[in-house]
Amino acid sequence: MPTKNARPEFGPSSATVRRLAKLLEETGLTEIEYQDGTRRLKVARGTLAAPAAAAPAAAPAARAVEAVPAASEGPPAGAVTSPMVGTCYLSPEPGAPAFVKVGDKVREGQTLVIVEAMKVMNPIRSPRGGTVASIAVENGAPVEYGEVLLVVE
Amino acid sequence: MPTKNARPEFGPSSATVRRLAKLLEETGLTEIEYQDGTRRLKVARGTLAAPAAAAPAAAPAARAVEAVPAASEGPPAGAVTSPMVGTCYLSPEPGAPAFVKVGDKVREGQTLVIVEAMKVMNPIRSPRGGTVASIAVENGAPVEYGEVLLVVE
Amino acid sequence: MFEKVLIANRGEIALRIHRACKELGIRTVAVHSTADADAMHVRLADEAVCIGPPPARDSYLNKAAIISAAVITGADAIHPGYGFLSENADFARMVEEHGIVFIGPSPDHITMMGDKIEAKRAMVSLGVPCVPGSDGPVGDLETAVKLGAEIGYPVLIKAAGGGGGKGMKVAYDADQLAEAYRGARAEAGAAFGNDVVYIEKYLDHPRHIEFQILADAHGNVVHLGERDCSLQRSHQKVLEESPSPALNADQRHEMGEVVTSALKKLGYRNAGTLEFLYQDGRFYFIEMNTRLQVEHPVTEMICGLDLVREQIRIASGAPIAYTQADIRLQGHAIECRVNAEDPETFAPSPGRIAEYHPPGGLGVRVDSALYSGYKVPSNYDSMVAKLIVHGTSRNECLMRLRRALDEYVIGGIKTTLPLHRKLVQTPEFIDGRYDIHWLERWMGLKK
Amino acid sequence: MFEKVLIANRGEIALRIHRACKELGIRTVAVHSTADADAMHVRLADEAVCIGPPPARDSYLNKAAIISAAVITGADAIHPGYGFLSENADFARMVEEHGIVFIGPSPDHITMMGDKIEAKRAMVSLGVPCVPGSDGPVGDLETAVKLGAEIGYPVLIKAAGGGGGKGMKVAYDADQLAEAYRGARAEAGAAFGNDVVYIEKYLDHPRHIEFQILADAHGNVVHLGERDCSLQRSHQKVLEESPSPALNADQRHEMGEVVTSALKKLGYRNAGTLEFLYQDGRFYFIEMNTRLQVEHPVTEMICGLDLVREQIRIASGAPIAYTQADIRLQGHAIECRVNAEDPETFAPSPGRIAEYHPPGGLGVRVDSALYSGYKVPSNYDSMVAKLIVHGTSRNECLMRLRRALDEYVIGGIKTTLPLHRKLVQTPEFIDGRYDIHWLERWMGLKK
Repeated sequence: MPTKNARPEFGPSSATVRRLAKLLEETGLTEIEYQDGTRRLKVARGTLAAPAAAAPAAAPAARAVEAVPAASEGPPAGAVTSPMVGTCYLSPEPGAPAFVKVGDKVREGQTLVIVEAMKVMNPIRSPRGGTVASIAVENGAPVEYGEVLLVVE
Repeated sequence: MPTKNARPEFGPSSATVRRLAKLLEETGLTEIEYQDGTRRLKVARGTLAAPAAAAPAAAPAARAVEAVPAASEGPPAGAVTSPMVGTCYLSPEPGAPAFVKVGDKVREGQTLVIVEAMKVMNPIRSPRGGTVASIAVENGAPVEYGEVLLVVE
Repeated sequence: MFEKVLIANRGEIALRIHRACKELGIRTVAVHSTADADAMHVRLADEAVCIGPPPARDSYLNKAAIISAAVITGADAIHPGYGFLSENADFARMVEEHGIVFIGPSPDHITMMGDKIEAKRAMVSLGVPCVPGSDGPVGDLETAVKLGAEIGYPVLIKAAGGGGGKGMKVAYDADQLAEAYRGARAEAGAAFGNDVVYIEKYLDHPRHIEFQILADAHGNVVHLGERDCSLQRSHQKVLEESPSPALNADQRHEMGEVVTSALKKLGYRNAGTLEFLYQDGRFYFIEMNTRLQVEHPVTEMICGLDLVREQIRIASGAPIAYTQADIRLQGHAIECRVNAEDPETFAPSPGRIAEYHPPGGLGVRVDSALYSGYKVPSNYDSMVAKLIVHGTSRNECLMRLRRALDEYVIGGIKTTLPLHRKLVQTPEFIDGRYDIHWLERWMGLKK
Repeated sequence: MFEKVLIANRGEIALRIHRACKELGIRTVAVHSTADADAMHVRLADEAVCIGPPPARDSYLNKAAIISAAVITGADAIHPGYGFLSENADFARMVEEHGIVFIGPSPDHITMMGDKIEAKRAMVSLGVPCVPGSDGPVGDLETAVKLGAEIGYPVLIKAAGGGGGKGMKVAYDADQLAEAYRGARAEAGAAFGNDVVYIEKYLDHPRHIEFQILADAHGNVVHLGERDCSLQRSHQKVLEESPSPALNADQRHEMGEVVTSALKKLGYRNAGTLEFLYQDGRFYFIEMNTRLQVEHPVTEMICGLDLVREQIRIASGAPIAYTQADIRLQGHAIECRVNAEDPETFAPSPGRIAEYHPPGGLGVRVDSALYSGYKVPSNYDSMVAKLIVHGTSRNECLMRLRRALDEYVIGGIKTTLPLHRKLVQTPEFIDGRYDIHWLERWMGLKK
């Protein structure tokens, strides 16, 4: 029964919690924290059998480049990840159109993006034929090893 | 029943807590934290299978007087425990027969042993009538607070 | 040297004493209440004796139980730590009567310093500066005026029978004296039915500075510099440092001479601390603590001595093995007291420790009996850890303290770590510009 | 001073460097392999960049990946730690070519000291004593006899083309020389088809003693005393101490002068260590490490300096702010290397840490990136913690070390803590009577 108070019930919606719990399961994550302005929601699941990893929660250290969970948890299906640290470019040169955009059909071996490392331009080629489902990085963004660049399904 | 105070009760609603607790169970989560502005609510449940108390196993320290588990675990039924630190004597004076022996019937208030502390002899009386089922200490042994002296059933 | 020492305390200080004993090759006996059966020092001690139920009066304040435990375990000496029975002259006397050494001063010195009026009288006679005042009732305004000029303004007129701020007036100069004097008498008369008043010097922005001394049974007395403990909330010290940002080497040396000479004349023995208010370049004795203090580690960090070890050595009859000239105070040290409390409301927060990860590395020391899985009992003091940091300069010490506070993880309960993290970023603390009122004002607890 | 430093390493040394940076107000970039995504320094660093998969050649030895990470994060400087790329001149040069400061010596000095023959030649020319020998083939017995008298017995006759102990004979006096010389030549000829032999002084019971130096870009060089690292197993240091129980103040001073003067002439910059064999009152240079060493904390504990801070300051161009006369070596320090290994078989023991409880209190320092729940990866070196203890005397240090070892709890994996607990009880270690062979003999690994 919904509460009838003037002030609405304080607490997250059950549906949202259920949805996030499912996502935890699906992704193998142990925690999801979400904040939007002053609203914040966090769900967590300790490892059920193993002891809850008492990870030192580095007190105030905010990270500019966040460690990518994908690196340790495995990237999503169809993901094309960066084989190196560098800077990712979506087009062959400034001002030129992007190599690919979402919805494009791509062939195996087709260049998707370029990662520049040590002043060398490394074309990142599609490992399979398919459709570009999403592009995860922005033009000129720094990328780390294992970071998801785009998804080809 | 709603509280009738001008100032509303401080604390989350029981219904919300119950709902989130149920959600924890349902989803297998260990924690839900929710914040909206300055209001925050967190519910958590420790690992179900009893947390492995990561107790520092004091490496080589052997103990002469072992901490009595009874103190923290609760003594067995019928146990008569020492109300003080001291030395326990089973008979009124050296060479004399013991106050009681296993199998003796005892009355409530009958002296069972003596605990000497600060040179004062403190008779330990039976809290109930019954039979001496066992004697847990030896004559002249040091005893600590809460240590089981004997069992009267 | 002793074979076996009984530790008549709990928590971090019991562990601290255990460590010093182990490093001297002395066996330890932990005594504990039923609430502390799982405590770290109980686990580490060579022997452990349960002495009573959780309430302190039945366990850690139970003199007979503690002495019985010493007798049945055959301990040579008892270290009382701080708090509990550490300044109880009766206990010290009982311990001695049982042929056991009390690791502390003589019962007579404990008694003397326990009586605040007697302590002040003794210190005045030994040449230690105290808060100047009338030393008795002031019966008329003329005497008040005369005293005002002698003592120096501001002065405080105080009801003899009073308390709680009633019948208390401050005069900032001679012009205000008449009004303050009459006002205090009138208020005192109305509030307590007794209009007798005293006059003493009023300190409106003092620091709390204390001197650590060590004295042996052979007449040797040394001081180990001062500690600045001005950061207080509700008269509880929150953070201590040494040296004080307010003193220079000359002031330290001068006051050090005064206190060592006084304690030499007094025939004092073992560790002790003289607490002063300090304002405008002058010291005013408040009281003497005849025991180890919570904040002793900041002194250890700058002088390199183990104060508990020194206490034990002195109690065993050994002479102090160095002179004042040998003592070198090096660098700067700060201690943060970490309490199991809400950092905003200061409501106690006992409970089970989930994650526990103390900071490490160069110049960082943690004195704490916490461990992951330990349950902080609700029966005792809320201080659960001391983070002590040393650096070659105050700035280096501060930078190190910040990074250590950032590394410290205590999960499962609330602690005052967030308060310390904020405190060490304030300009006033960074500059050392604080008095005993500053912290409460900064926290918004006081105007 | 730098704004942001990239830490090109992992484990405890990455955390060590992070701490020094934070205490200087410098932001940190952690680079890590996928195996180290949960590592302590990755969690604490201001920024973290994954640079490759677990194998070190693809991550921590991947020069391009590390430099790219520095470029994309805008780091001013790179600290290489020890191991990995710390003594790789190519890497140091590449870093500099990208306009980033390499926190270490010049690439040329790294190259010079990386070539053991070149290093020895340089040291001889700079007046540093090396193992005396024939410096070339010895073609006949007469020359051998002459050299034997010059060098002093015992001497070693060694096959030029050899290895593995073949073609190697010791002569303890002139009478044994002829037989040893002929035997070595015969064995060398048979084993390697080449009977050319050398002669050098044979050290049968040397200690490993090394000197720590700091040199800035302005020609200032100081030494911070020595470390005794003679306790080794399979050429791996197990426990280090400073000062060495074998040296006196005059020997320390004299050798300190030799090494500082040599490095001043060499124009060396940043931290460095000269390793010597020491026997019968004489030093023999073995090699120079042009980087921070694992055992640097024992030096820090006795000299009060933060060596990583000094490295960073020097790399930023700042001059060393003190002279040799200002450096005071105080007390005694010991470091135990704790490895994730079976303490009997030394089989690696990676895995998840269950309980983790480091020791605390006065004089105890732990440098470790372990935490409860951390998984020690199987891909890297097995050293997981360093326990460093300081005391005013060697005896105090030893007593403290014992109690700290007894407090240290690392659950879930096997570690070498039990080995250290036994080692610190042996009479030979207590008396400081050990050479580089003693530990293996004591462990029964060697006759």
